[in-house]
Amino acid sequence: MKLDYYGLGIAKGLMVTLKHLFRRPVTVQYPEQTLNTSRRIRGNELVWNEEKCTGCSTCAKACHIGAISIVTAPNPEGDKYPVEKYEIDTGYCIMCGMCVEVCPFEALYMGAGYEKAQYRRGDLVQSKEVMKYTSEKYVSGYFYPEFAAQLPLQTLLLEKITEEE
Amino acid sequence: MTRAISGEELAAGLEQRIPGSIIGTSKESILVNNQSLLSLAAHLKTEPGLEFDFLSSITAVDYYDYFEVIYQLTSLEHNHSIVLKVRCHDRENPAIPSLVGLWRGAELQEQEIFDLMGIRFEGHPNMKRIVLWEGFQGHPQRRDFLSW
Amino acid sequence: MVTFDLVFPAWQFKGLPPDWPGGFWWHFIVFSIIILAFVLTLVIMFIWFERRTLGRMQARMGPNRVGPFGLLQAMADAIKVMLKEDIVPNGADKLVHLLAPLVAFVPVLMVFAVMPFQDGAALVNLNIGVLYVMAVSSISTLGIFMAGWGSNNKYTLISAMRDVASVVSYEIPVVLSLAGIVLLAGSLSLNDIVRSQAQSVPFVLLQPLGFIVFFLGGMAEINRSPFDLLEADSEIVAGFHTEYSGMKFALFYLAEYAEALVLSTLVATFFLGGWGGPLLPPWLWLIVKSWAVFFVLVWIRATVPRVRIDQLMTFSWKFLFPLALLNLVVTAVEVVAWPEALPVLLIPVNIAVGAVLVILLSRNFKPGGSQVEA
Amino acid sequence: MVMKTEPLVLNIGPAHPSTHGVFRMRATLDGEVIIDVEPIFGYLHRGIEKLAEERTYQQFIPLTDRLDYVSAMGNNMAYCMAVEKLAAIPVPERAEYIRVIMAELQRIASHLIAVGSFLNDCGAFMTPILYMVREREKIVDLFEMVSGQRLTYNYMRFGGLSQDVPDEFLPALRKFIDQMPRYLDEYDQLLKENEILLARTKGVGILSKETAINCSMTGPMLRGSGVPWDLRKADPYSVYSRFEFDIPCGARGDSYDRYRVRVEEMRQSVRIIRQAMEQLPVGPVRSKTPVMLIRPPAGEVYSHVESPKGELGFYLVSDGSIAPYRCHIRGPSFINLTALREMIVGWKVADAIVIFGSIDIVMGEVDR
Repeated sequence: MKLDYYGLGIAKGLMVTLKHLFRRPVTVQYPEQTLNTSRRIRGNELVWNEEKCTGCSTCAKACHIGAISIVTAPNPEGDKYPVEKYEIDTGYCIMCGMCVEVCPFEALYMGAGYEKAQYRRGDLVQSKEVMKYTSEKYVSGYFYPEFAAQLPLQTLLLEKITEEE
Repeated sequence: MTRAISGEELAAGLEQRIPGSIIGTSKESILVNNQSLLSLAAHLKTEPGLEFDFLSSITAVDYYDYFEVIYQLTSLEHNHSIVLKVRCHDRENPAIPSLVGLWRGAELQEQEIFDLMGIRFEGHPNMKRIVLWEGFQGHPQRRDFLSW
Repeated sequence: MVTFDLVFPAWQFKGLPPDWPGGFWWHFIVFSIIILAFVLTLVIMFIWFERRTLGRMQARMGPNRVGPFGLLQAMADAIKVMLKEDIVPNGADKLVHLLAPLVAFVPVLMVFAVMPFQDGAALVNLNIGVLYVMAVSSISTLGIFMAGWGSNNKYTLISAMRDVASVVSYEIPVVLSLAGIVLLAGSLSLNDIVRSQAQSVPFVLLQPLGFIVFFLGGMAEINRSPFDLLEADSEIVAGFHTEYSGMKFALFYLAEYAEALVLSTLVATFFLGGWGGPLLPPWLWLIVKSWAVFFVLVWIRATVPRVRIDQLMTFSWKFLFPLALLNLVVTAVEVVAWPEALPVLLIPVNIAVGAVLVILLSRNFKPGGSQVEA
Repeated sequence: MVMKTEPLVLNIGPAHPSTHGVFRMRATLDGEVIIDVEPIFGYLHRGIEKLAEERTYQQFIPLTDRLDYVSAMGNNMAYCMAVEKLAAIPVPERAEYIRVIMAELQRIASHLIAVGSFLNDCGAFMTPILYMVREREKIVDLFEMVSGQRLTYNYMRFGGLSQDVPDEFLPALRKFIDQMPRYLDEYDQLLKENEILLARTKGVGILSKETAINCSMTGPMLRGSGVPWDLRKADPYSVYSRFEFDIPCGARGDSYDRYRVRVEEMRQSVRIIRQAMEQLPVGPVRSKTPVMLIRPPAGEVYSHVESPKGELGFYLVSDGSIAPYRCHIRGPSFINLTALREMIVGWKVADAIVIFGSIDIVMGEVDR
């Protein structure tokens, strides 16, 4: 006769939950505490480098949603076309990063910000003034290792919880 | 490694058992006559040495002139596979026999093809739209369906 | 010291002198207020405690935004719930739908009428207290059934049916398990039961089997996990209160936790010595013991999955019911054969008998179920 | 006297806590017993196959993330492999290894969700799923590190990966795979032998071997029924043939077996990752392929991988242009629903939820 099924399995489970009562919770209290995001984060903004952009619209072609609209002057100035309008509708954008990947002149970067929610859909359209690259701008290292090196290391839950055996 | 049986090799044997069933072969597939699809599939499923007991996937492709329905068959026992193709030239009211009786795995996939491609599978127990609603006009997976 | 007695009666209050003008009514009013305050405060504390403890057991924090440690969370929820729209579904039986939360909540409150907070300090010291508790507490089922029926929803109906089935089955083992206590204490009055425990040992040691049956059966009756079939959120959405919102929902929520409070205080009273205990004032002992019982309820809820309706029935009829009967027989034999036996001797005997019976009866357990031929 | 009773038609879904998305079951009940059930879906149909025809090959990669969104890496890999087979694009060795690591991590993440929500469906109040989501969070952190996003990774490209893994990835991964078996043991301790769980799942929703094969079930469903069919062994793709691992199988094909198969698969995945890390070569991660447009030769290809849910296949037809002529996706979740009726009928409502949970579907893949 096998002595089984009299509640030992439940008791084992109860021990696990009891053990967790004395462990630290893993919750992060978001607005007060923030974690460092990945160095390659694809945040919901893009950063556009006016000096480097030649107006070739490769990014617009790579975008499968058609969220990038770009209008350049008809005549080139030197070796580039002056960009008159450069807009990304982040309401449509799915942050796939294809535009950044294909840019042959390294003029478009993902932004590292992720708090870009707006109250109106129209406000989601990022114009070239908003996106313009400055040295202070917090730029993600997606496809740009030199930017990645400047960002802080990502906080990993893996390292945050250290439970001794 | 799953061995892909070459179409020619298989067709040679099949032609003797069910004459006139195969109208074309390629390196990995056999193109089957519409009428003899059921008997040929039953043969493939039960014949010792072949025993294609597992129907991986059914697809339909719209080539404008005809629809092609593609069956990916695998044998779990012998670990080999073959591709079966059937063509359907009628664009207005395309229909081919259903394989639900042999492989029940075909049930939802045939229903989906009917929904998106408009090919009617004769003998299917529940031939109605599956992902789109009843009353939807047209079949969106056809090449001539205008998406917007 | 009359005023002090009136304000904090539970400290020293033993009932006003019978010659006091309108003595009974004063007693009635004072204890009604005490019971209301006791139930409402403790229920709110229990809600907070359950959410915090569950949170910590599940590696998260639980409510911690409103007030210190989230203590005011229940208040905030109450305010939110009161401001919500009261929705009555189309086709609902309006009167039944309206009455259901009240019928579910009021009996739970009524149970406390016989609960002794201290020696003799109860609204009424009924000499049939145990019967009263059992009778009154099962009325809530009616409220739940009314909610299920009156909501005009299939999920609520299934939930109501499940509840009636489970309460009808579990009432029997629960009452039988209390019979052992009554035999040992020689009285049906709750106060006498506590007093006899204060004289010997808590009955959990003398009646381990009765304790198990009462605790598990009680959990099933108040629909705590793992017997929370009637609000099984993964199966029937929210069960009987699917169609309730606003204040009516709040009453159901309150009733649910008040029932948990009833179970904890009853277990504390019947098995853990009630108000008896050294050092601390007696009413605090009652709260501490109830709290400990409630912690076990929360702990179990955090761990186990839910049983199925037929397994719920099987558990009652094939496990708890025979156990309760055997327990009654064993206790009766002990009381008749060795009326003067010392607890020291009876404790190991009873625990051994209990363990053997539990293990033997667990042979009935069969994993899985049977498919019904369609 | 004969009591006249009527069956009750109960709509479970599309907005129901345990239908894992917008799935709907129209169940006919006799009391608590289900006498008929009809699955109804399409609430999340986005026409991904049609969208593929209107996009270039590259532009479709981000959309594959949205198929089975709890295993986006696996979908990326399946699609990229199909295109590589079609256009004969070579993949560097290091990329193959990293792909395998990602796919196996993703398998663990997906199974964690599957097991967690299955146990949640059994009624264990949120505890198992919260523990498992905690582990998944660590995996998602790793994915975020390499790809920059936490759910829709868009990490693989034709001929390799979009970028090499950062330097801090491998130490973190090693730490994770050292921790993981311990946590798996803890989850087993939590519920593996729990009597109530055994009562709820053992022998419930039995799917026989023959039915499983006939209904084209794949993945843990098929293996739970005792058929040791795993494409990683049966038809080794990528570099899977170089690793040593077992195929866990169930005996009876009940819900408990499927749950156990998933847990054991997680252990095997940890094993594979450990071996892959040891063998990981250095070198490029992307072969010379155009970033924007590729034009595969006309032809057709069927390529399948073992995704966490089962056999995920891509059938691509190329006409030599920049966009696929036809892209068919064999979603394992979709086809695993074939035997739903057979498994559920005759069981009670509570069992139906458990059985449904043990199938582990993701609506993004069912409706596509």
